Amino acid sequence: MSKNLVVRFAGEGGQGVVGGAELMASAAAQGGYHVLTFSTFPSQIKGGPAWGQARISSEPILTPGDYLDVLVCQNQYAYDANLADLREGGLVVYNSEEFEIADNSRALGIPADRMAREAGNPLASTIILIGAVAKLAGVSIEALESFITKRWSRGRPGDEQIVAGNINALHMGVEQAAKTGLQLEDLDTPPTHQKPRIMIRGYEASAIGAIAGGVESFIGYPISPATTMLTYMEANLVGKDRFVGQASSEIESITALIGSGYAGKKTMTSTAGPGLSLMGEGLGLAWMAEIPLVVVDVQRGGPATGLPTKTEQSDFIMAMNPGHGDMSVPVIAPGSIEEAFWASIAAINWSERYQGPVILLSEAAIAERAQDIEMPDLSRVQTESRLVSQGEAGNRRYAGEGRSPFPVPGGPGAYVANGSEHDEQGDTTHLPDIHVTMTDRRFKKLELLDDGTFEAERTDAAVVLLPWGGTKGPARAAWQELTDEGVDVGWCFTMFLNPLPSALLESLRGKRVLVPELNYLGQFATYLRSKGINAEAITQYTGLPFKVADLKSEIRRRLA
Amino acid sequence: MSKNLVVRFAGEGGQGVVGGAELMASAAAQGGYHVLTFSTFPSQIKGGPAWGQARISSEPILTPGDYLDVLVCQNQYAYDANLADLREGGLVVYNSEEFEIADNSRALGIPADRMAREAGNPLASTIILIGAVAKLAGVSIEALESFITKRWSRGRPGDEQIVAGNINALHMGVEQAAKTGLQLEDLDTPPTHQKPRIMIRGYEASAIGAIAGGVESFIGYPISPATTMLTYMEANLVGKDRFVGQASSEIESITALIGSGYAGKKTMTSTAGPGLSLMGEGLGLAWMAEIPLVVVDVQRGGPATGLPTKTEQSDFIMAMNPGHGDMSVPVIAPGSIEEAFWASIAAINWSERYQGPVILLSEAAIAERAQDIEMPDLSRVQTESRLVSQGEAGNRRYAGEGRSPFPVPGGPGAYVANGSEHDEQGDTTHLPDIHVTMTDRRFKKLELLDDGTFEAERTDAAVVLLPWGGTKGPARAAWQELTDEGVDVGWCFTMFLNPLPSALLESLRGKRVLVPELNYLGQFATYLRSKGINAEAITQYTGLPFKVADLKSEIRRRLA
Amino acid sequence: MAKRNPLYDFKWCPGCGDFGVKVALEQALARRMAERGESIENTVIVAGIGCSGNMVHMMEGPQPFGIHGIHGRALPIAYGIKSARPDLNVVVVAGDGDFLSIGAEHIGPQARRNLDITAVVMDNGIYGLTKGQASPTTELSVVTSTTRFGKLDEKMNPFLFYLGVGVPYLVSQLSSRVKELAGDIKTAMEYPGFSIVHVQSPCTTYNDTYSLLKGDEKKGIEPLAYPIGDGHDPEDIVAAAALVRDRRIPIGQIYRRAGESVAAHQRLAEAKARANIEQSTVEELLTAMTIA
Amino acid sequence: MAKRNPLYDFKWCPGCGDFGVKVALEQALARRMAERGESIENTVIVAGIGCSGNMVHMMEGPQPFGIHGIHGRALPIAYGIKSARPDLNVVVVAGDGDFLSIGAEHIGPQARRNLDITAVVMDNGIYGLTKGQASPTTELSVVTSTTRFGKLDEKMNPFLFYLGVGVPYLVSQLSSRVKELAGDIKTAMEYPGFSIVHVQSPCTTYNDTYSLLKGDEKKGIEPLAYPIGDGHDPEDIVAAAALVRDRRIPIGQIYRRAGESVAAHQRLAEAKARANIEQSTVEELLTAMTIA
Ligand SMILES: Cc1ncc(C[n+]2csc(CCOP(=O)(O)OP(=O)(O)O)c2C)c(N)n1
Ligand SMILES: Cc1ncc(C[n+]2csc(CCOP(=O)(O)OP(=O)(O)O)c2C)c(N)n1
Ligand code: SF4
Ligand code: SF4
Ligand SMILES: [Mg+2]
Ligand SMILES: [Mg+2]
Repeated sequence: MSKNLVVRFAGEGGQGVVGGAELMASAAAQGGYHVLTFSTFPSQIKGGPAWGQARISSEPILTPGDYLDVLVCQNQYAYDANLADLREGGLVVYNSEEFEIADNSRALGIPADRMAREAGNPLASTIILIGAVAKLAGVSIEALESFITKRWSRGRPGDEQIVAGNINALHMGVEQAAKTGLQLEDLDTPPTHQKPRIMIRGYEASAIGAIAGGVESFIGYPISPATTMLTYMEANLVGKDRFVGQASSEIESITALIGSGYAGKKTMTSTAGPGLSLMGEGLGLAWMAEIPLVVVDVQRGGPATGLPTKTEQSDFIMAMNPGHGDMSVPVIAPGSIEEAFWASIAAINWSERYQGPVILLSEAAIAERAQDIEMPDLSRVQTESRLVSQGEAGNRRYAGEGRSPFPVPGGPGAYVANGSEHDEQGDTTHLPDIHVTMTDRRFKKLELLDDGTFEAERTDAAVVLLPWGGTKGPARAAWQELTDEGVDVGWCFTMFLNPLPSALLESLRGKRVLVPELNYLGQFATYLRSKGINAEAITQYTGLPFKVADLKSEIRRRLA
Repeated sequence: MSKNLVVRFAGEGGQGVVGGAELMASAAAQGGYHVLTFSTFPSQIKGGPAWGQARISSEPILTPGDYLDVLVCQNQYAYDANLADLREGGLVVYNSEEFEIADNSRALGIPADRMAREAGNPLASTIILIGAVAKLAGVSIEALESFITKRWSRGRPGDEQIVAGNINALHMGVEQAAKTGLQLEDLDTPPTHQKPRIMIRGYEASAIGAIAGGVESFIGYPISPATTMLTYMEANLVGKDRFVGQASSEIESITALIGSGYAGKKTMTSTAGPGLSLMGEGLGLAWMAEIPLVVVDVQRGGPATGLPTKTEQSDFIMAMNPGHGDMSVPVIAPGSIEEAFWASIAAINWSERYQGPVILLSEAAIAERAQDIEMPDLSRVQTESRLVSQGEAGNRRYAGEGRSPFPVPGGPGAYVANGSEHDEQGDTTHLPDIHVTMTDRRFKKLELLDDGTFEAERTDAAVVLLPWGGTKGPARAAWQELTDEGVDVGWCFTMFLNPLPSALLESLRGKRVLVPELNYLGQFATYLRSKGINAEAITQYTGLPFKVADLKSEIRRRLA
Repeated sequence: MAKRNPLYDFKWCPGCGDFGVKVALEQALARRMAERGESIENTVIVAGIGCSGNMVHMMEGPQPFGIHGIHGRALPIAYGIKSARPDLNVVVVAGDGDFLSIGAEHIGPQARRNLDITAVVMDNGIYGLTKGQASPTTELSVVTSTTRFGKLDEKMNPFLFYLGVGVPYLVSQLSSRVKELAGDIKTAMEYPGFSIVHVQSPCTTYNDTYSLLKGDEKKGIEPLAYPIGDGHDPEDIVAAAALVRDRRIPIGQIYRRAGESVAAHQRLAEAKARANIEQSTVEELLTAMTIA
Repeated sequence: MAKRNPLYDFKWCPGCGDFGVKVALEQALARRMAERGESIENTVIVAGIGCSGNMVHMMEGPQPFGIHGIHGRALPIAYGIKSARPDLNVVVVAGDGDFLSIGAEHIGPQARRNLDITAVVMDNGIYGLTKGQASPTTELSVVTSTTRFGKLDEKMNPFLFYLGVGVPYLVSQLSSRVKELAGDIKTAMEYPGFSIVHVQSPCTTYNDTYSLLKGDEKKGIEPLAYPIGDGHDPEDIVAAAALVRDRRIPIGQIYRRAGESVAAHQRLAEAKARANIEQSTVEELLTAMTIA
C-alpha cells in the first residue's frame, strides 16, 4: 500500500493538462483522499509547455510532491522535459498519436483523442487517460464513477448520456491499462474525516476571507496571477451597497481605493508585481493621509513583465517600501490555503486598526493551487472596523500621538486628507516641528499591530528554520523529515512579516536562522539581518516552488 | 577679527529674502571670500515663511553655519521664528515699517522699502539692508561697490544710473548702521587664491557634470526641487544631435529614457520622490532589458507630496529597490557641490559600463545651494561609453555571463530588448533554467562597478563616522571639531552607495559605525546592518540639514 | 481652510484667477446646501496638486470634507469616493497640468462610466506652482523655462479632448465672471453624470492672459473668449466639435449629451436589480465547495 | 522571432486576427526596404503587452530591431527612440487594452508633438492575454469575466478619441484585408508625423467579432464595418467626427490633417537653426561662472 500518488499531466497550453490534474484531484477528494494540485503554464492562451500535477494521499499534504508516480504526456517535448521528475519505478502514459516510446516496459501509449472521437465523445480524452492512471495506481474505479455521475448530473437534458459516455470513457482507459499488466502499489484507503471538508483554490480562500473581513469595495485591473481574485469578487461581492469595479490601470485602482477608504469603506485590490510597482506613489499617499486599504499582491516572477505565470517571492522589499520617503507598510503573507483565508481578515483588521495601507503578499503557487481543507471555523472570525469620529475632536483628524478617530464624509469632523505634510486638521504646512510630530505619529501607529501570531517548535535548537509565505509547505515537510532523521533544527513561522511579532524577533536573537525563500536577493533574510538577526537565505529563483529533497540537502549542507 | 560671518534674511516668499542672501554671498565671493548659501521656503509662489542664509568666511566652508551673526527680518513672525538661531552678541536688522523691537541695544530698525521708494529706486531696498549688514560686520564697502558696478554694468543704456543708484542705496544702509554705533568684530581679510574659482549652484554642478559625462538626451517632468536641472538642460544641452524634452509625466520620462538608451544614447532625467515612485516599473524594465540610463532624484521631504521644498535623505531604500522583483539599482550620492559634478560623470559611466539604470541621489539642500569652489580640473574627466556590438555575436545580445556587446538600432545584431524573461536574443521564454541564467547575468554585471572611491581617516579608531550625501558637510565639520577636542573617531565617506566599494565594506567590519542621515528610518544604516555591519543611525527629519553642534553632542552622547 | 487656520500660510498671488473660482465655488455650494437643506459635510472637494489644488485649503465659510492627494489623481480618487458613497456630492478642483497632462488618462474612464461628479478645471495655460513651465494648454511657440525655443508641441484643445473621450456635460467659463461661474458649477453639480466646468483662470505671475481673453481695444487685441450664441445646439456633438475647433474660446454650454443621463451608480444598481442577485454569506460561499 | 528561434514557443490561437496583421506588417516593411534600399535594421518595432504585442517575436523573414517593454508604454518608449534617433523607422504594435486603457495617456502628447512614428493598433475589444476581460472598446452590456452584469461603461469610440487628442493621420482597417492593410501601414510609415492604423483584429477565443464585422446574410446581421465612400473629405475634422460618431466602423482614411505635416524632430531642428544656437563646451559653461 502506498500513501501517496503523484500524477502529472504534461503537454501544451490548451490541451487540458491542467484540467486533467484537477479533475483527477477532485475525484480523489470526493473519494475521501487528501489532494493538492499545482500547475505551470506559459503566458499565452494556446501552446507552450504546460503541466498540471495532482497529489493524492491518505495523509495531510504539504506540497505537490517532488517526484512523479505517473507521468502523462501529450508530446515528445513534454516527455523529454518531465521524465527527470519521474520516480524510479514510476510509469508513463503517453499520447501514442503524437509520438512513440520505444521501451514500453514502464510506458503505456494511448491514442486517447482518437478513441474519444470514435466513441463519439471527443471531450472525454482526458477521462480516458484518468481511467488508465487510476487502474495503474490502484485507485478505486467505483469512486471515480460516482464522481463522474455527480459532476455531470446538473439537472440538464442529456445529463444521462454525458454521464454514461464519460463512465464508458473511464473504462476504456482502465482496459488499456489492464492490458499492459503494468501496476503500481495500490493507493492506501482514504482516511475517515470527522469535520466537513471543502475543495478550494488559493484565490478563493483569499477572496472569501476578504468578504469575511467585511470588504465593501474592490477595484482592480486584470493581471496574472491576480485576475482570478478580481473576477471572483465581480461574481460574489454583489450586495446592495457593495462595489466591484475594473479600473483602467493600477494607478487608477490604488487611488480609487484611497477614495473608497477615505469615504469610510473597507476596500481592497488585487494585483501582481507590475501593478504594485505602479502603486508606489498611491501607497505613499495612503500612508501619509492615513487611509485604510488593502493591496493583495499575488507575486509572480519579476522584475518588469518578468514571468507572468510563474511563482516567486521577490516583491517583499518593495512591499514594505513601495514609494519614496519614510514609510514602512505592514505586510502579511499566508503560508497555506487555510492561512490565505485568515490572512485577508487580518489584513483588513490591521488596515482599519492603524488607519493605513496593508499589503497582503500572496503567490502564484498559492493562488492557483486547489486543495482539500477542513471547513474553516467561522466562529473564530473576528472583524475590526476603524474608530469613527463622532465629532469629539472636531476637524482635528491628525491630533495626538498615533491613531485618532476617523471622520467619515457626511458625518462630523470635516478635514482635509492630505498627502502633503499637514497640521492636525490636514492643512498643508511644512514647519520643521510639524513634520517631526506627524512622522512620529505615523510610525507610532505601527505599535498597534504587534499582535501577530507565530509558530515556534524545538525553540531550544541553535539553528532555526524560518520560511515565509508559500515556502512554508516544502520547508515544513523538509523540517519534519529532518527531525525524524534526528537533525536538531528549530521551526518558526509567521505570516505577519512587518511588523514582525516582537516576541518572535526576540526569540530569534542569538540564533542562526535559515530562511528558504523563492528569490535571488534573499529578501526576507536581508530584512532580518537589518534587525540584528543572524539570518542567511536559502534561495531558489526558477519560477517553481522548492522541492522538499532539495531543501533538505541544502539545509544539511548549511549545518555541516 | 572674526573668520566667519553668517547672515540670514528672513521674511515671506516673494520678499526677496533668498535673493538678498545670494546677492550678499556673490558680493563677498567677488571680494575673495569663501561663501555658501542655504535657503528654505514654502511650496508656493508668494507668501509663507522663507529665509535665505549666507555664510561668508576667510576659510573653506562646509556648512551654512549653525548660528547667526546678523538676522535680517522683514516681519514679526520672521523675527520670532528665527531669533533662537541668533548667536549671543549677534545683531538684528529689521523692517521698521512692519514692526518694532522695543530693546534696540542689539537691533537696528530700517524702513528700507520706504527709503528705497523715496530714493526713486524701489528695487534697491535689499541693497540698503546689505549695506547696513556690511557696516555692522565690518565687510569692506569698497568690495561691495565694485561688485555692484560689475553686476549692473551690462552694456545697456542706463547702466550708469542703476549702478549709481545702487551704490547710493548701499551707503544709505551703511549710514543707518553707522548711526547706531553697533558693531561686530571685523571680518577677517579674504584669503588669496592660487586657482581660478567659480560661483556655482548644486543643480548646475550636476547638470554640467552630466554634459561632461556626455549626456545626449534629457527628458523630464517639472517637479521641485528637480525642475532647475531640467530647465538648465533646456537652455544648455542644445547641440545639433542633442535632445531635451518635457514629458507629460514621470512615467513618460522613464519609459522615454528607456527608448533613448535602447537607441544608443546617453540619457538622463531629473525628478524628485513622487516622480521616482512612478518610475518603479520603468526602472525594472531598464534593469531587465539591460538599458543604460540615469535618473537624478533630488530628494525632498516625503512620502507622497510631502514637503516639496524641504531637504531630506529618505529615498535611499526605494532607490535601490524601486520596483517589484529581484533588482539592485546602483546608487551614487554626492556629498558636496564639487562631488555633484563628478557624480554625474560617474553615474553615466556606470550606466554605460554595466548597461543598466543608475540612480543619482541629490538633495534639495545640495541642488539649491550656491557656493564658491575651485574650477574643476577637467583634465581629470574620464568618460565611458557602452561596448557597442559590431555584429560579432549576431543577435545574441543577452549571451554569456554578464555584460555583452550592445547592438544599436540601425547597426547589426537586431534583437528584442525584452522586459519579460527572455533567451539570448531577447525572445520571451519562461523556462526555469533560463530565468536562473539571466538573473545571475543581471546581478553579475554589478561586479563591474566595484571601483568606487572613498575617504577613510583615523581608520584605527573603534568607532567610525560614516555620513552619506549632503550630510557629509555638517558631519565633517563635527568630526573635525571632535578630533581637535581629542575625541577618537574614524571618518569614512563615499558617494558610491550601491554597490558599496568592497574595500570600504571590509574596513568597516568589526567596527561601530555611526551614520548621520536626514530620515526617520535610518535607511543607510539599515542597509549597512543587512550587510553585517554594526551600524546605528543618527537621524533628523525636520526638513532642514543637521546643525554641527547638534551632531557633535549626539555623537558624544553615543560615545559616552 | 484659510479662515479657520491662521497657521496655514498658503497664498495665491495678487490677481490670480483662482480667487474668482474660489468665491464661485463657495457660492455654488452655499446655494446647493440652502436649496436641498443638505449639510456641507455631504460635499467632498478632491484637489489636484498645483496652485489651483490649494483651493481645498483656501475655502472659507462652512467647511466641506476635502482630500488633497497626489499630482494628477483627483479623478480616480473621486471615482473611489463616489463608487463607495453615491450619496456624497463630489467636486474635483484641478489645474490644466494636473488634469490634462499627468492626469489626462483618467478623464475618459470617468466619462464612459458617467461617474456622477463635477470637475472644475482651472486652466491658466501654465504650470504655476512649479514656477512657470509649459502645460498642454500653453499656446504654440510661447517661451517658458522648459520651452526655450518657444513651445514646439501644439496647444491641446481641451474641449475637443473632452468631446473625444465622451464627456457628456461640458461648460466653458471665465474666472472673472464669478456670478455666472457660480451658477455653472451649481447646475453642473445637479447633472446626474460626469460634468466638467472648464475655467480660464489666468496666472498673473507666469502667464497673464487677461487681456488676451478679454481683448484690448487700445492695443487692438481681439478678445479670445466670446459668448456662445443661441444658434448653437449643445446636444449636437458635431456642432460642438465645429464650435471649438479654432483657437478662440467659446464661453457657455458647449455640450450636453442628448437624452436622459444615467449615472454610473444608478446603472450598477439597476443591473443588480435586474439580475436580482443577493449577497451570499461567507458560510454559503464556503459550503458550496463542500466535498460531498 | 519565430522562424529563427525554435525555442520560442508563443502561439496565437487558430484564427486570431493578429496573424493577418503580422503578414501585412511584414509585407509593408519588405516593400519599404525594397523601395528605399533601407536595411531592415533601420526599423524598430515597439510592442505593447498583450497577445498583440507578441507580434515583435512572431515576425518572420528579415528581422527588424524590437523592444517588448511594459504594459501601456509602447508610445513613450517610441518617443524616446525617435527623439534620440530621427533616422530610425519606428512602428508601435499594441492592443486595445494596452493602447487605449492603461496607455491612453500617451496618445495626446505624441499627437501634439507630431512624433514621426506609426502605431498599428490591434483592436479585438477584449483583454486577450489575461483571458477575456472587458477593454475600453468592448461593447456596452457585453458579459465578460469582469462585467458579470454586462458591461456598464459605454464603449470607447477610439476614432473620436484620436480626433479629440489631435492625431493628424488616422486610418481604419480590418485584419482580414491583408493586402489593403499592408498598403495602409506602408503609407502611414511614409507620413511625416504621428500616424495611427487602427485595425479590427478579432479574438477568436474571447470575443469573436468576425461575423459582426463582416455581417452575416443568413443570420441577417448587417456588417458593422463598411468602406468609407468617396464623399468623405478626410481633411475636414468635423466631417471625420460626423463619420465616426455612430457605432458602425468605417474602413479607410478617416482623417489626415490639412496642409504640410512638420514632424517633431524637424520642428526642433528648425527652431535650433532659427536660434542659431551652439553647444557650449563644459569649459565654457564653467568659465562663465568664474569669480572675477
Ligand atoms: C508626480 C508628481 N510630479 C510632479 C509634481 C510637481 N508639480 C506640482 S504642481 C505641478 C503642475 C502644476 O500645474 P497645474 O496643474 O496647471 O496647476 P497650477 O499651479 O497652474 O494651478 C507639478 C508638475 C508633483 N507634485 N508630483
Ligand atoms: C502594469 C500591468 N498591468 C497589467 C498587466 C496584465 N496584462 C497583460 S496584457 C493585458 C491586456 C491585454 O489586452 P490588449 O492590450 O487588448 O491585448 P490583447 O491580448 O487583447 O491583444 C494586461 C491587462 C501587465 N502586464 N502589466
Ligand atoms: S503662480 Fe500663478 S497660478 Fe500660482 S498663485 Fe500665482 S498667479 Fe496663481
Ligand atoms: S486569446 Fe484572442 S487575441 Fe489572444 S491569441 Fe487567442 S485569439 Fe488571439
Ligand atoms: Mg496651470
Ligand atoms: Mg485586446
